Amino acid sequence: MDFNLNEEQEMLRKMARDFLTTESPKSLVREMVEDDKGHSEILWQRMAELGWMGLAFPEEYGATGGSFLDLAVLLEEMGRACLPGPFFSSIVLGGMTLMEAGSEEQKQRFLPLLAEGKVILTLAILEEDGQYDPKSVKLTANAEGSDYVLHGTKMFVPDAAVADYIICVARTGGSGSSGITLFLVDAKSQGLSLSPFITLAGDKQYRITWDGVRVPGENILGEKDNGWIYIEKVLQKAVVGLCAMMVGGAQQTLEMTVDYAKERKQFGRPIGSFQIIQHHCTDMATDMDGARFITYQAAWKLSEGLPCIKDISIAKLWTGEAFRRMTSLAVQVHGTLGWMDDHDVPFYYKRAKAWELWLGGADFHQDVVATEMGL
Amino acid sequence: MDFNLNEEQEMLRKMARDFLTTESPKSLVREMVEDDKGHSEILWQRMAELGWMGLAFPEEYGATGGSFLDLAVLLEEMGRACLPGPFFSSIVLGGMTLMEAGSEEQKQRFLPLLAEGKVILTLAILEEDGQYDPKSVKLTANAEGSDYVLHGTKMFVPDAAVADYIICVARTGGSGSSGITLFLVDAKSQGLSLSPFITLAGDKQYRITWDGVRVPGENILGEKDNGWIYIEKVLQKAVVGLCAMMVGGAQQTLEMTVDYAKERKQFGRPIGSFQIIQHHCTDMATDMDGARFITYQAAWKLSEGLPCIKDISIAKLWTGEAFRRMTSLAVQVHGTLGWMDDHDVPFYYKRAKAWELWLGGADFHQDVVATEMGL
Amino acid sequence: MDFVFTPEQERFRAEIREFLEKEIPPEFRRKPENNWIRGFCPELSRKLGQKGWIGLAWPKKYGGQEKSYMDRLVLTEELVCSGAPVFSHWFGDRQVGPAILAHGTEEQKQKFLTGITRGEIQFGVGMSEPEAGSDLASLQLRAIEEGDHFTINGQKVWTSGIHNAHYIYMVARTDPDTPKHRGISELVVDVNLPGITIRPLKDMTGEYDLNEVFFDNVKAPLDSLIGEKNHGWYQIAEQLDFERSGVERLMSNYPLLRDTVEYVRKAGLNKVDWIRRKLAQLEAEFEVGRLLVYRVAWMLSQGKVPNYEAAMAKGYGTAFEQRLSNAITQILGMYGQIADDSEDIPLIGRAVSAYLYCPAYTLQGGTSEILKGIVATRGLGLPTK
Amino acid sequence: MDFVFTPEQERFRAEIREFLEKEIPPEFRRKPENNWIRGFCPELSRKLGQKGWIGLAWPKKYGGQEKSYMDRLVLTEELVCSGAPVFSHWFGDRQVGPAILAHGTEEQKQKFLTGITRGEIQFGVGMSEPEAGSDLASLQLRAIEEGDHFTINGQKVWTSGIHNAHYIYMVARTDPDTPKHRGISELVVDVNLPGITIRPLKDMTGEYDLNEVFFDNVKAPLDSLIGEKNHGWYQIAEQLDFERSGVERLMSNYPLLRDTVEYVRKAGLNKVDWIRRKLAQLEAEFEVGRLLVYRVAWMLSQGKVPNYEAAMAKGYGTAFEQRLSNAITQILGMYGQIADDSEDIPLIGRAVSAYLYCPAYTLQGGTSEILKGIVATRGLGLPTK
Repeated sequence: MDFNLNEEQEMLRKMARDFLTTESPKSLVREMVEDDKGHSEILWQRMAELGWMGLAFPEEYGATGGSFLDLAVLLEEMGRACLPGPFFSSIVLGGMTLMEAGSEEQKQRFLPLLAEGKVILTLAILEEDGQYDPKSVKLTANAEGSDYVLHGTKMFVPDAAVADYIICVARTGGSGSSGITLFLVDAKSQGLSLSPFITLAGDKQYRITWDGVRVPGENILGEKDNGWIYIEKVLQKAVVGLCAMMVGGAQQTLEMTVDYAKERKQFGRPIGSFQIIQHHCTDMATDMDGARFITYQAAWKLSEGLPCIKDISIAKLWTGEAFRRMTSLAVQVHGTLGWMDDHDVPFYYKRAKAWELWLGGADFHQDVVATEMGL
Repeated sequence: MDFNLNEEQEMLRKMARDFLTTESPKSLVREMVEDDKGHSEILWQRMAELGWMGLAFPEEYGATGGSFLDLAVLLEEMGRACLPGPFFSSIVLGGMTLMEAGSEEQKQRFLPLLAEGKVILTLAILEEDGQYDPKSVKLTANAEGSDYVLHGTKMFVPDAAVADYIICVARTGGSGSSGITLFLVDAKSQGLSLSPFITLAGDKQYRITWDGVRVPGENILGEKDNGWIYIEKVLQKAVVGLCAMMVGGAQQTLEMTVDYAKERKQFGRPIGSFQIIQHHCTDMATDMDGARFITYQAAWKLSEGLPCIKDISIAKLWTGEAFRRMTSLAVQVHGTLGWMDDHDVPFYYKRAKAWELWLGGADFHQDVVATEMGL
Repeated sequence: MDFVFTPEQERFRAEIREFLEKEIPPEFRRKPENNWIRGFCPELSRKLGQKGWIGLAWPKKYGGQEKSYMDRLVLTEELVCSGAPVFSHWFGDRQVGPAILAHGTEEQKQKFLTGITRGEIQFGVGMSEPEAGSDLASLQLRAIEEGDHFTINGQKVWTSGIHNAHYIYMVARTDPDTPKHRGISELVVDVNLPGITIRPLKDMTGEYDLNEVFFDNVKAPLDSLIGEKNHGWYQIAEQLDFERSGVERLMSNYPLLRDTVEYVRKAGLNKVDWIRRKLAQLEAEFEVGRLLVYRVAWMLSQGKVPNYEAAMAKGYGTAFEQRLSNAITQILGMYGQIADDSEDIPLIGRAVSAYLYCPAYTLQGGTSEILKGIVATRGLGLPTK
Repeated sequence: MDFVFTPEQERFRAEIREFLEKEIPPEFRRKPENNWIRGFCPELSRKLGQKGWIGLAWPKKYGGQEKSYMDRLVLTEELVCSGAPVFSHWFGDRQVGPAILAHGTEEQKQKFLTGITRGEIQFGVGMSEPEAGSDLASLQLRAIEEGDHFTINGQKVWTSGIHNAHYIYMVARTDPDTPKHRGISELVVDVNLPGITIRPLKDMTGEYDLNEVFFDNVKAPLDSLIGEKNHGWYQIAEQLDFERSGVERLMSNYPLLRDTVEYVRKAGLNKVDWIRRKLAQLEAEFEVGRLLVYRVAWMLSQGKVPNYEAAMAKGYGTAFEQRLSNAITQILGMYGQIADDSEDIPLIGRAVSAYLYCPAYTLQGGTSEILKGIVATRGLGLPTK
């Protein structure tokens, strides 16, 4: 048992925190919320230069060969900084799918570009019902010669407007989890049109209409009709990655709030000396430590290749609720100041709710946990 | 709109409180917990003399002709006093069933005795699965000549050892809610055997085995095969009556706790001056007022004959949880003192949990509310 | 005991509904949540004034109807639940009018109450200052009597409703030399006086409900004072109870709950067990809150002054509203984080708006922490030290 | 980072399980909850002592094994989860031993630690007094040094484990004239000394775990003192962390959770959605609590002193145990209020026992209110005034 990160991970964390503090300040986050695409190419290239894009891909693809846990450390700092842009979409959702499902040739071709930040990916899973359920995949891909033609709608696709390729989870037959195939689709393909959502947290998500989008058969990722097994694995990593981002956001929320409680005076004393404010802060700290350890446990187990489906769902279940509870208390302790748009607290309040709902809410993960318990 | 009881009800409340304070002190409650049957005949007769047994039955049966709301006021004080004995079983469960289902002749015969406290009734609904669901009624009553013979098991029957008659909900055919018939059974009938449960709150409940119990056909209450409709109505009254008892118990819990918080000193000041103890007490008071009003609303509507199925289930849902939360906080504020057997707090802590589970827990009543909402 | 409205009250309710059905401009119907505080529509206020529906319980000589506070409850419930944009008269009707009625001069009553009941005067409310939030009595803004006027200097913050207002109802320090509770007065000041600067503040919903207000040597006539000078702290307690006790503290998001139930039914989600239970639980909590709110109105109608009861109702109601908006985003899943005002999106983004607005509920008009202390000390008699 | 036990630790766990499988007397297996504090079985303690499994982390010269606190965690987890009746050595192993190890004389260590590790000495713990609960430093029981002994007068209450104990580990006022924190000392006193009267107290479960202890001119030798005289307040903080940090604060009812899952599955209730969700939620909360507890053991194993971390783990764990027992009564419905120890009753009344015991968790060893203050001030650095 060891609750500590190793020395390299601590260095990575420190470097990431320093870099993001100066290069992704809240002013940039705010600007990117307002921005149509929410993507700063300068920042993107600087992160690529630091090797972050390739951190968790194998060295043979021009990457760093770090572990998933290393990536989680980085994601934690990104969550703390509310980093805008497509890192999660491209590297976690897209890159991990490529790693899981791609052929050696596909990996050779795309992973180096991904690691250099020269190609941006995203992953289109959800449809109208918003459920992470293979039965909900209805977008059809019909073979025409050696090509496939895609018809349907994908919802909530993150960062699609800046993606060069969209990995599309399509139905090539059957129903349920069989008959699903993954296609790597050029985002400039004809028949593919994006319409942006206005999101709670200001991140970029799109409805994508696929109106006869033609994709060469060679762009299938992994085994035809058997694509859902890759998605299951990618979702596991994505969930833990998102938990790591929440842990980072939660840590910053806690620190801001405790600092404010120490400084702000009412009734002639710091509000942090009032028993109920102390209890609010303790509740936040308990949520924080719980979220951190349960997330680290899942990330470490994933990194080590240990079975951890239940651990992952517990991490999401707990961390999603904990981060949200913490941000509510953060506003409460800050008072109306913390409700104002120019304060930092709302960044976290909004992300906590969005991330609680992403990649399966409490209902979804409770069900996974129950099933894993044999219920 | 009027949140007040009327003058007679206030007088009834005061009289009941005074009487129960002296006649049903905690020493008696404790004695009755230890007692096999949990019934004090002296107390019973004194209550009968006060007219409490007949409070809510019509005057033509030698009773007082009060409203259901009057009865609720009385039940509230009984809950406050943790009154032992079969009042709820005999008057609410038994008496109300007789009123709903009995023929004029049956009422003429039994209600006066009930009102004088000379006959004690109880009601046997539940079976092995513990569910208030007509499908769960499996105890069979087969016609033999003009008699019926009952076979099966009833569970959790309150105060059966002191009851003169047991109203048994039996299956005479069909399934679900049709084919259910109510029988008024002499508790001394052959083939009927009781086995007591040890209960959380020290009240008396029994498993009753019916091994060929012969009941004359004239002892059927209400229409044959159509007995469940009476039970539905009786359960509505019973639920509200139980809520009233919880309101009384909750009020006493709140008062004890606030008093203790004012008296008990730690760190050189009354613990009630600590912010978190104040918040605990405020949370209790809020639960209290909510429980009181939501219960009164249901009792008043029932009394007035207004439709109130949803109100009743909301009352049980809220009051059950509220009383339980309050008793947990009561122990917490009292400290270990409140956990000790010789303190009064445990009486309420135990009853709150038992009563939360009686007559449908949160799961049951949430479902009723959802259905009433059209869900 | 009686838990229904009278037939007259039910007729009144029907009349209000019919009126609102016709008179609420369509642009306010789409998103009815919080329109009592966000919906600015002086035309509607004037029409309501013509109906006699502002200052309903006030004396007839000031344009009131001398109706009971239970009648007013019926009215406010309908206004809040229908999403009527009544903000331009809300503060006047809810708290400023009662404050003037209790402590104002006859002249002030004639001027302001009549203006309020006509729907012609809008008030901003200026309580908090940067260093005086929960500890309101430490406020520093000064209004110093000098000859025929008060000279006002200082700053208010989180000032609500000021940007369209004619007057600001505020508390100020009129005697800087006495202990903090004893030098405070209530004032009503014309917002167009020279020296007043208003700076709108954007909140996390993206709207500009709140403001900073700066007073730079503002000279307000002496009749700006409401009640007794230096006695404001003791006067405002009641006004705060009015501010806290309304149905809007529980029902700002009632339309969202109602429409979510409808959406769930239509979308066939009503057989999803956890959704059923979550909505049933919210309904139960709502009904309990309704009675806590009704109790306060009933007390007022009996001539009793609510005390801890208003604090309890607000504390309960605002916590409920937060659970409500949180639960509804969860029921909507991925759609619970989409804010598009589009028919393709369930509830057209209203759940997101509600979730972003709701943190303010447990802060404004007394934080939940302050309110719980009020219930404990005023209501339960717990000692302060 | 590493979230599994080493192969050695897993082998150790297996060895413990095998031992306990054989050695736990059958009468303790039926109801394993809380046996660490209710199960009195000196024979088992002596057998565990023979295995070297008491004082596992202590120096070998006192009968310890010099193993790590992570190894001890494995051991205590197995003891608690199996329902082993280990009360007769629990306090010695958990807190009295560490207190003596930290502050005792060599002679005291030889005597007590050796006795503890052999499973031969049982301690009661005497902290609270009638007027000194959360405010422990206001304790009044006096132990006045007079010649070759302390003369002890006063009363302890809620004294745990005393009725079978050989010694009472206690705090007493040794200097009545200095401010309250500065005149307190730690003592270990033979309970058989003349003048000690023990009165068992029945709690709401119907058991007699706690006691009042009266001291009437008890003369205890000077070597009853642990550590420095009048320095006890500063010495006990660490001992309290040991008291608070164990797995028993989270896992006293773990067998009940495990067996409820099994019962639900067998009874076919596993497809009842709300029961599934309730159990899944409890499992998640349990797993989080497990890590909070493990963190403390891991810190100890690293030679770090837990501080707010123990308070946090206890606060979280005990609140969880209350939610757990409450939820399980709800899952059992009407059976959740039946206490019969009968095979006809699901879980043979264990849910009722758990529900009746659980209020004590958030009181004993520091109330949750005190613990939250510790996390806030010691852990987060919030000011005390």
